[in-house]
Amino acid sequence: MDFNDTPQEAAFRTDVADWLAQNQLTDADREGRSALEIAKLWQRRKYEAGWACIGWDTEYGGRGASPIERVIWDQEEGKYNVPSRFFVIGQGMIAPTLMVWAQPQHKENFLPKLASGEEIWCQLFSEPAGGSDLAALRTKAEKDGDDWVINGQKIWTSQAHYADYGIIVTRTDPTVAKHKGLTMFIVDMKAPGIDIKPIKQLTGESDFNEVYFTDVRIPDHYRLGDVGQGWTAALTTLMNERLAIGGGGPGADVKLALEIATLVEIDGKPAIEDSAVRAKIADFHVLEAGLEYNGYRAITALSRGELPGPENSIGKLVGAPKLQAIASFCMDLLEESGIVWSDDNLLTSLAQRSYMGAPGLRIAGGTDEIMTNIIAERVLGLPQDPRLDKGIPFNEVPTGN
Amino acid sequence: MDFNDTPQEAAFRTDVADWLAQNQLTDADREGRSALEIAKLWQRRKYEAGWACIGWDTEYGGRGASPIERVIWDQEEGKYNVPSRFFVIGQGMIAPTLMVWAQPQHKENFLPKLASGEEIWCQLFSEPAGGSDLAALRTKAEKDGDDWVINGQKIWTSQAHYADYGIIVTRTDPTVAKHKGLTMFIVDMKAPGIDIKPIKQLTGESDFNEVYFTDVRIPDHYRLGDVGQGWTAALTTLMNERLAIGGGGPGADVKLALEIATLVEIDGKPAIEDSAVRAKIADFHVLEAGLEYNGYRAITALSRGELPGPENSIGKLVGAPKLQAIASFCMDLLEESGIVWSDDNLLTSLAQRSYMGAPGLRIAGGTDEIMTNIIAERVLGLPQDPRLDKGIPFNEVPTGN
Amino acid sequence: MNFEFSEEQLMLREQARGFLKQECSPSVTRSVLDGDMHYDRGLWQKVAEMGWTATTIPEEYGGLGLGYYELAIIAEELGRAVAPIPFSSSVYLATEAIMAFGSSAQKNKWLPGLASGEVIGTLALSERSGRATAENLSVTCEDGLVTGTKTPVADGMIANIAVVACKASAGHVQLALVDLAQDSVDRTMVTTLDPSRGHASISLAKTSAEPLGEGEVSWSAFEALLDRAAVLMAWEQLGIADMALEQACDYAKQRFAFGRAIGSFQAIKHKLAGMYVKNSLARSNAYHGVWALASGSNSLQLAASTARVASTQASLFAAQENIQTHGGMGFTWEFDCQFYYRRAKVLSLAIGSERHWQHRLVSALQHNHANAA
Amino acid sequence: MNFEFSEEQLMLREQARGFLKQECSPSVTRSVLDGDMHYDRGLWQKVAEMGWTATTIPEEYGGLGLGYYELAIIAEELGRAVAPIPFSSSVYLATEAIMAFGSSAQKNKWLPGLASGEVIGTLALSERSGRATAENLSVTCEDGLVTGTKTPVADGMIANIAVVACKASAGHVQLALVDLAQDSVDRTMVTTLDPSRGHASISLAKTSAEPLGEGEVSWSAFEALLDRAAVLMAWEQLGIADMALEQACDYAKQRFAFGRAIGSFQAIKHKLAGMYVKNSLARSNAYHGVWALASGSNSLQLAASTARVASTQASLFAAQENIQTHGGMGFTWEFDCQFYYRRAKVLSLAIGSERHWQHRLVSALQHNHANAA
Repeated sequence: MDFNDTPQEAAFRTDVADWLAQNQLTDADREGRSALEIAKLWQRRKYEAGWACIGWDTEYGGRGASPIERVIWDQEEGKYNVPSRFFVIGQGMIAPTLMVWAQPQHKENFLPKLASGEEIWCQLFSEPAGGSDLAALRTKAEKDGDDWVINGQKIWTSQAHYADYGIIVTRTDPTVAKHKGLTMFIVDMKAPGIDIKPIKQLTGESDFNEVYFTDVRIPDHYRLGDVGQGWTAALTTLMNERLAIGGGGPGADVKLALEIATLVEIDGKPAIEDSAVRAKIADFHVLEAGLEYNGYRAITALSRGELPGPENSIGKLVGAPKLQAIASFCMDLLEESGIVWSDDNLLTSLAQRSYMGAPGLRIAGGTDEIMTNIIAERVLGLPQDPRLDKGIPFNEVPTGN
Repeated sequence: MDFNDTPQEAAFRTDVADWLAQNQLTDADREGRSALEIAKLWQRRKYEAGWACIGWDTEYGGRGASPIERVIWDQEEGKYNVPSRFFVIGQGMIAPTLMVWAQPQHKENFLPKLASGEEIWCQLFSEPAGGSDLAALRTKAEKDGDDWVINGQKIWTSQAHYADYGIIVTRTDPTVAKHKGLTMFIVDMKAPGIDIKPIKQLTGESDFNEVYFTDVRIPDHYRLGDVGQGWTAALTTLMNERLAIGGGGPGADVKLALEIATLVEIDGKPAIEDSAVRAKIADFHVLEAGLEYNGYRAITALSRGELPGPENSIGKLVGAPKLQAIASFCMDLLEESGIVWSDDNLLTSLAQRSYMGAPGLRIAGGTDEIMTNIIAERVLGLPQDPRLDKGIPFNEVPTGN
Repeated sequence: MNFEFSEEQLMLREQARGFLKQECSPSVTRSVLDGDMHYDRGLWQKVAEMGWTATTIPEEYGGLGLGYYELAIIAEELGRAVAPIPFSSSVYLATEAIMAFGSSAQKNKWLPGLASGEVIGTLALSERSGRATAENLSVTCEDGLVTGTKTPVADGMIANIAVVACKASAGHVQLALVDLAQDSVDRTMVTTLDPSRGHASISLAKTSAEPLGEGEVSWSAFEALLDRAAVLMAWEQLGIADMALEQACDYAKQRFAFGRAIGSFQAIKHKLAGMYVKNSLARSNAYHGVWALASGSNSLQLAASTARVASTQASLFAAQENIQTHGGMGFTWEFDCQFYYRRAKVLSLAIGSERHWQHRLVSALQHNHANAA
Repeated sequence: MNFEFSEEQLMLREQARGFLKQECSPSVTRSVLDGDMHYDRGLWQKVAEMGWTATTIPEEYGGLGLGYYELAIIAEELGRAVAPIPFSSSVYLATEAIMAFGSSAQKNKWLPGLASGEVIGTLALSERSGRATAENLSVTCEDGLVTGTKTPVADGMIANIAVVACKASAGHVQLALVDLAQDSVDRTMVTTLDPSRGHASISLAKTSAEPLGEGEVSWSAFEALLDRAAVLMAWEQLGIADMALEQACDYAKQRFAFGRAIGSFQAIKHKLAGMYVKNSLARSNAYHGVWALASGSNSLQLAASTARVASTQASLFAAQENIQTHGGMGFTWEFDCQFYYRRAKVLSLAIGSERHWQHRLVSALQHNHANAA
């Protein structure tokens, strides 16, 4: 066991650090550019120097780097304030799907543009009728000549309003069992018949969209996998989603709790000296550190050629409720002023943002309950619940409506 | 809302208090008598004065007292150190069952002897194959002339080794659905063919027994309800069990935690001044007080003629885990000496007894999980789990063996 | 012994529930949440016309002279409706403070207006991060002039008067009654987690005020006032907790996944049963709390702290898991789940956090324990 | 970066697990639990023959000179087996104390025996209810004579030597090395929650002892010793947590109710998933703990406290819910569930409660936080 770099790793880290130091974004780069434009500029710069998606094969614009090298890159790049969120879905979840399921010409065409940041992609899976039960989706795809005609509605689609392409799972046969009648396609988001409506979250922000499809035509060569193989293809995406999402980004954490507990007083003494405050912060740290070292163990496993397994569900399952609990705890430390939402007070606003955002994290990409089920069934090997929707035609599955 | 007695209630309380003061057990009474003998002596004394099972009709030896009067009696009798546990099952659970289901001559014969404490009864429901799934019991009852012949095994039977009679649920028809093929009987525990083996619990004590039945004959007039009506009859018992068990008797509670936290020091100050200790004790008190006032609300409902409902499951569901948590907390307060089991130290031994006993309370009379399901389905009206054992013959229900 | 509300009181509950269904549908709360109003004036007037603001005020001051059982029932219903009105500030706090400490002149001057709802009152306590205490109060009161800033003050943008906790020149704590219609009063709106209840930062510069009652108010007397408010707050929080549970149950029964209502999955049904358990323990503790308040029991501190802690925990849990039960839709602006999530958190910090009330609860336990020993 | 045990270390784990399956079946633990032995002498001898007691002792003192990774692996396996032997007392505590503070004479005198298992050592710290601190130690050491009572002392009935925390005449804390084979030593057996590990009350009356090392041992140096033991204790607790989880899973798969394996009910499967989550976070924290111990990292206090708190919480939860998952049978003497329930609680209080380690954890966080600022 060793946290230190091997000589090769150290050398690689130096190369990365040097390049980043010399090529980091300047104020001039940021001047007058939107967040998306800045992100694309940075991605393009990395791409041209061979530092984009370094884990990918060179033919797709990567450099075939090892998992550890990817971690080193992320650690070093993380030291700079560079935007990356725009590419998480495309590069982290969709590209791996294309690599497995797309036709050769599409891999050659799309993957380099995904790596260079030239094109943004979105994922069109969830539907109003299929949330936790993703495979219950109803969006229809019907063959018409060499095309497929898509009708239906998707929901919770991030980036739909500025995406160039998306991958969509559709129902091509409602008369067979739920998981059997699905087919996945690449869809051109600029195609006629696509209508995009933003969803306002309880945070007031709009990170997601509803996407309506009316007679949208998709050429058959955009199909990913065979007809009826859509669920298998979707699992490729979902498995990588679990890796991509992880704990759920920046927010209220032990560090924030410590800072607030050091500033605020309880009975005339710093709150951090209060025994109850200490006990809670300790418990939060146990979760936070446990997740961090879980991550290192996972990376080590990857670097030994093991495939990422369902145990990766833990990151989000523990991370999202932890975010909610720490945020609530931080507000409590502030007493009545904990409810004041002022963006000029970074401490409180970070706590409140996290408090309002955490419920979404506990749901998006698999609810706490779904994640727990995955661990129970796929890690511990416990039996499934009785499946009332198994082995019967999809259009005969009870829907309650 | 009023915690005080009405004039009538006050008068009743005075009568009760006076009688108890004049008739309480003396040292002479206790001298040389076993706990059971003392209990029987006290019960007989109450019976002869008309203070036994005061809620029952006079014909059965009671005095038709109201629910509130019963509470008043329990409060006043509770001020004296009198044994009662021997009669909880017989008077609290079985008598109500006999009142509904037994033939008149058996009510006239058995109920007064239950009230007087002359006869002890036990409940023969649980089986190795039917724990949480009580109705999955397999003990066979086959008609032979005017008798029924019983073969099988019961488990978790309290008092079996000194009970005079019991009520037993048997399977009289394995070819119909699980709940349909059951029949309940009175059984003479002294009858030939009954073999009783005590069960040693992890506490080291033996409060329960296994009871084996080999060709035990029961006359048909001992049948309680019609053939196949056993489950309905059993529900009468179970509904009263929930009332009888409640929070689960004496043990580690907030008072104990307070005493220990006042005696033990943390960092040179009484532990009770430690903020984390206070927070936990507060949370325990919220549960304890909530249960107490739940009880008063239930009694008020009873006194208004409402029937006791499934919400009474809360007592045990909250009480048993609370007992386990407080016991563990008390041991933690004592640090390493919390593990020392010395009967001369009442504080620690009460905590440890509770810690070891609580797991049993969380299981006996319905596990936490069963109680939670009861609340979800019968109080909140949420739908049942899919029932794989529903509507198929019992002998075709999957058993895993 | 009778541990239930009277028939009349239960009828009042039905009436109140029906009234608020009519007059305080979710759209009313939503319009305040979405808009830039600090409260719903129309609803406030109707509530006042119902006499709710006058509930416990003696008839000689234009009140109804009813008891705290009635007020608790109204509090629960206002919680269920997430009503966007300054009821808790004006009734549980300002009115109660004046009734508890005010001179008869002050009562004559202010109680009729508070009873009729024409006067909105509030309590100004918090000054900074952390809890205001007798030691750290920085707002001063000298020769009837109050100076300093209080923030956040619930309903501070719309209140006509404020009971301001401040430090007198002599160093003791004083409750100053401030008429907010003065030039020296500077209010700025404060955005909070729950925009359906306005909050303000109120700065006072030598603002004239009269001491409430005889001037000096012991901190323990002030905390006893908060005990009384805590019981009523607990009932309001209980209303939120029960509504969140009811909505979660309804949704779990009609939303299907994997061919079954999601309410048939134990992951959901046991979550909801857990809510029910917390709520019904909170309710029983709230019963005891209002009994102690109405009967003037000397166990009020324990009863109030217990009810407050129980309702805080129940409402936060129910509001949070109601969103979770609704899944993605529960996280949208369009659904009402957010009302309970926001209001539950804000109420849990008004008049002191869970931590504060846990400590106050244990202090009462220690007191009883010492007396028993 | 490599955050996994080496091939050799993983082989050692397989070997240790196989050995204990063979030599420490549940019946071995049960016989000590049921009988009046304080440990299983035969198992102790075999474990010593395997060289486990010699793991981290330098070769010059008859040890194997292996590292803490190997010792952690052994600790986990001993936890899984609920082994009824004085390993933690003799190895994590006594041996470590002598290696950390002992003079070379003391090392020469005792380490070979500790390595071979012929000498059993223990730490005598606790004196009364509550935690022993530098301030409240009452056992004294004057001119090499120790007087006072220590209780409970794990494995105190069978130990040959004890490292006794006491107060020197000068008032400073001292660790006294006491040969327990002296007439002035009075041991009485102490019954505890876990009879499969003997405990004693040890009274010393002017018992001759030698100060460990240079006499004065700062309390912080002593606590650093406990940090080291805490990492190993955490691995032993982790073994208990994982065995409890495995048994619960096995039972949930084969026990049927309502026509299904009980493991197909989310009430059970989500309970077990919850155990798994706690256990795997504890495992990752234990990895970091042993890395900090083996690499001599200056983050040992934080790493050790975190591993200790995580393993304490995971093992208590798993042991408790394993019984619950087994239902009535889990509550019988005949089933093994009780082993984990008893041992988990006893280990959670050895070398300090969850509370103590939570505080020590936060002290380390504060230290880092202050340095970062």
